[in-house]
Amino acid sequence: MKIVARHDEAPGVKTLRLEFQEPAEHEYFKKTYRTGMFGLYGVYGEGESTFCVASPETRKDYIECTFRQSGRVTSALANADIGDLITFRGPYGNRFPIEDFHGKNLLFISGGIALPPTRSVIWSCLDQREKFGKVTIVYGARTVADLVYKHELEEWQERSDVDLVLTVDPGGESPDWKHRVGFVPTVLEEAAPSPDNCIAVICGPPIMIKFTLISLKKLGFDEANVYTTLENRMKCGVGKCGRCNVGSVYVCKEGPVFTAAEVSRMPAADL
Amino acid sequence: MSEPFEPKIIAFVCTYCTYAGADLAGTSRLKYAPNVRIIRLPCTGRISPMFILKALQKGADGVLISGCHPGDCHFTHGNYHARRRWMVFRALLDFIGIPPERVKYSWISAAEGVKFAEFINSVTNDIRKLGPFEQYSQLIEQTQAPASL
Amino acid sequence: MTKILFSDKLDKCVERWKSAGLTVMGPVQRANIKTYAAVEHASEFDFGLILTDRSIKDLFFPQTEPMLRYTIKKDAINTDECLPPREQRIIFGARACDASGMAIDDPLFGWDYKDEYWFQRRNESVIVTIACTNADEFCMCTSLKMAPDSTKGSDVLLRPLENSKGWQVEELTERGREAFKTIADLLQEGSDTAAPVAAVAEKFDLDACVAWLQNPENFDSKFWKEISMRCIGCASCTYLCPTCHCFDIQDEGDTYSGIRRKNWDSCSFALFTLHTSGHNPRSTQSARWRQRIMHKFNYFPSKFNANSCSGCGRCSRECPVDMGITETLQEISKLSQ
Amino acid sequence: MSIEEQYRKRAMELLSGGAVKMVIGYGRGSNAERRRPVFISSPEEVNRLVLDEACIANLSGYLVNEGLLSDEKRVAVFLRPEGIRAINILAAESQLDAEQIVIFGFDVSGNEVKALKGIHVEEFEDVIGAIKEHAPEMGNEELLEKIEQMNPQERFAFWKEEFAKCIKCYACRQACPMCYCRRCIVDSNQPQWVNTSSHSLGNFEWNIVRAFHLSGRCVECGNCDRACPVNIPLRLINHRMAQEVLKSFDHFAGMSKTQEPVLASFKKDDSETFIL
Repeated sequence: MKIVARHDEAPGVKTLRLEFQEPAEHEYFKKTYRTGMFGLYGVYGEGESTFCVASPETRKDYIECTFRQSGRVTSALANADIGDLITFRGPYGNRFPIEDFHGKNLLFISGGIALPPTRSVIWSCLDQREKFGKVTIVYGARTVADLVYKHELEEWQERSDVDLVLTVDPGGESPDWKHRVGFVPTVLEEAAPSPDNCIAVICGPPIMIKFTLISLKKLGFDEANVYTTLENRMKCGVGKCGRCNVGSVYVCKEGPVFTAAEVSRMPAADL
Repeated sequence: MSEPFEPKIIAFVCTYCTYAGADLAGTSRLKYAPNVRIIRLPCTGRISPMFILKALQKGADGVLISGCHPGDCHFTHGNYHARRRWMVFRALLDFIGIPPERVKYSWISAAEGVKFAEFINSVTNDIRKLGPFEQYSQLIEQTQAPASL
Repeated sequence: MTKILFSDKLDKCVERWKSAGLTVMGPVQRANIKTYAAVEHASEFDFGLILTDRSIKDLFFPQTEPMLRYTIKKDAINTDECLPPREQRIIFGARACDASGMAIDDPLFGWDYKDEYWFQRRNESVIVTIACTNADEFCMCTSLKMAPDSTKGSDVLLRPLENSKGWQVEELTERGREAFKTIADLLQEGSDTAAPVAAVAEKFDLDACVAWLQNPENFDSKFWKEISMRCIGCASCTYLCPTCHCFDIQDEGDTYSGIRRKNWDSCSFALFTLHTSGHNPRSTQSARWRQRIMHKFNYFPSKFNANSCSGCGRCSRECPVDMGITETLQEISKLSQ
Repeated sequence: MSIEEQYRKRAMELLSGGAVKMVIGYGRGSNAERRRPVFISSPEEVNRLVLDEACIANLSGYLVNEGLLSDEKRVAVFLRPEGIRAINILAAESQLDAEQIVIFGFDVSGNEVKALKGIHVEEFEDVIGAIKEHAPEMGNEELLEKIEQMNPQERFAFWKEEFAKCIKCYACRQACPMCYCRRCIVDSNQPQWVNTSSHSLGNFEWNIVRAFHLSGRCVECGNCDRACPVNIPLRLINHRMAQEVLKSFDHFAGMSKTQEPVLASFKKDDSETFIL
């Protein structure tokens, strides 16, 4: 795939927009991709890395991916230029069943670099805004600089049909920060969205997910209405290599999207 | 007719002495064998044995390592440390079966442009005589083959 | 009367198979290691071995193999898939535990994406198993409800004769029959009795162990820490195991050309599951050992209807610190009483 | 009283008085010949300790397990002289505080187990000094001699065949008390110095790197050799390297806890005959 655009989101975090070179591959992607799925992005000589497709299922002309530069593959991806070719394998995994969300209120909760998967669902819903009820987004990062998709955050901020709650961890605020300060679960409890007819989608580091699930329970959310995505380390993406397993679940095949009810049946210590 | 064998040699040198010596050889218009690719490092103390392995992994027929004479190190004693390390690594390579003629060590100062040129020439000649490092290139080739059992 | 293959005919059989284009493999001792390897003559086989050090997995899923070759030019990436070279093989003298290990892994390599590397080799191999008449204290097939003469995964089963002059032949699959057709005239009908199979003591109560493992309460039991305290985190158990199948994908090469390879990997390494963020779902050695046991006797069976263990006992036999599945399940048996 | 009984008694006293939080020793293994490491933390369990001529593993590696010594409490450990040398090296390389280690020293000659007097690592310097002067036979001298006689091509071929067996299970590394790095060089991929794949080249490189990193640090306990599931004579290389540092720098690894690591120190008059 060809890199057609790249954008710095936060220190060390980049977004690449990729376009298909092979029409057949593009057709396959158009046919199969649904929000929540992931892919393996690769640079030959370095390897492949797994992250979600950050673009929504309503925009399939391209793929966007957002990642933090930290290892061998992500460094190579980060150093790739517009016009360079990289590989994409996928889309793999299951999806957020957004048609089941029709007519319901939506609550998106996300932390740090975990906004990309949530963003895919957010835009998939916002692009067909009329089908859903109230939309609330709670997003937090360690510091103001670590917030990703800053332009889109502004856009959501301005939209009257989206309720955006932004927060940064204590100590991460800048002098001109006008939003909240505090950890995501705490801020969520303060914002206290109603669980009535509401679907929650959360994505974040394991520790955030753990505490946010507790908060959602307190707020009265039913586990069956809470979705999350478990982005484990993966190599093959097709249920063979064995590293994404949590209990008997192969995250790459049966996930990465799970309801909180499904997650609660997994061995907590292995998450 | 196949071309006569020209060895591929990698030289790891310190920037303060040997690299300057190479420079002097150049500015003095001394001619020396073109088989050597020079890699400049801050100090012989920075020349990890990993570099030697990497050079062999990438198909070098010989490796040269050179730095300041004892006592002349820009960092006071980087070359003393390097000397011990080489002593041990050399013994190891020897024991594993990598002929000591393939990895050569020298001290060449910034003033020794002539010594540099002669050193390169003599090592190149020696390795040309030894021929390609076939045993090692077999190892490399085997990694390219499909897994047969 | 049964079909009998006499040992003195084996060299002829090897010849025959070779001239039919088959690579003949079997248990040998070479370079101070007992392993399965290709042979030229029957005399190279060592049927006296209770079990080879390395498992038969090596022949189907080698420790490293190229998946594809890439070359990169300015505006194109070319790739060639590197499937294993085509090679019809007969593996003569496998053990029942090894053969069944391969059958255990078939569904894993076959679900979703069908692993061509595995299935090409599986389809091109005939496994001729020799029932064991000897066992050592680490053998545990019977504890896994298998036996020294189990037929799972084998194409032909041979039973050693009591007079040790040959084997009774039992052809199990079409592929086995096909391979033995080539040597049909070298087989004889005879009434020689087969030697009794090895007596392998049952070491633990598998059902009780599985029930204990399935109980979610036991996941956080302090037992896991105690049993794995001495585990040093190497991969000798997983790499010698006939059923362990985890792998890594690595690129070797440079910006212009190279090879993407599939290498064995192991759940006992800390790096196996380490996330980019530094979070590690299985951050302790006890969690990793628990994963191995759980995977073999709880998770894998829930997906593929078989325990991912064929009872060869190599994990216990070769463990540098004398751990292994046997000890762990024995202890679980005690706990579940 | 046999040495086993003496040591059980001492373990009991230390544990019940709270002088140590744990005793790392040997227990019965899965068959008559095997002994396995055991971790005793209550006085009631001391009878699990076994001490006889089959106790050969070097247990010092467990001391650097993450978190074990971080509470500054003491830990007792059964050690043969090689293990005691390993403690010296770990202390010299700042991996542990020797004050925290209580030693149950012993040595085996033939079928006889004898106690080594002392508790702290400094008390064993004479024992170690004696080994430096009279190294015990390792049983592979003949093979070593044979390899030394070979020409480089033959040696290369010999090791190529041996390393071809390697499956990169890293049992040698994990079993070695000196391989304590949090992230081994083969697991580091930026840059990837040696291939992780277990093909002929990757195996060759890995074994060279391993041997080099243990040069002048190996105490020749044989843990790697025994751990290797494919029987590569790893100890031979380490032994050859130990000979080299002894010959070239008069360095015998693990003499004392203040001994300078051989490759992190130098003498101005070190030999340099090989340097042109």
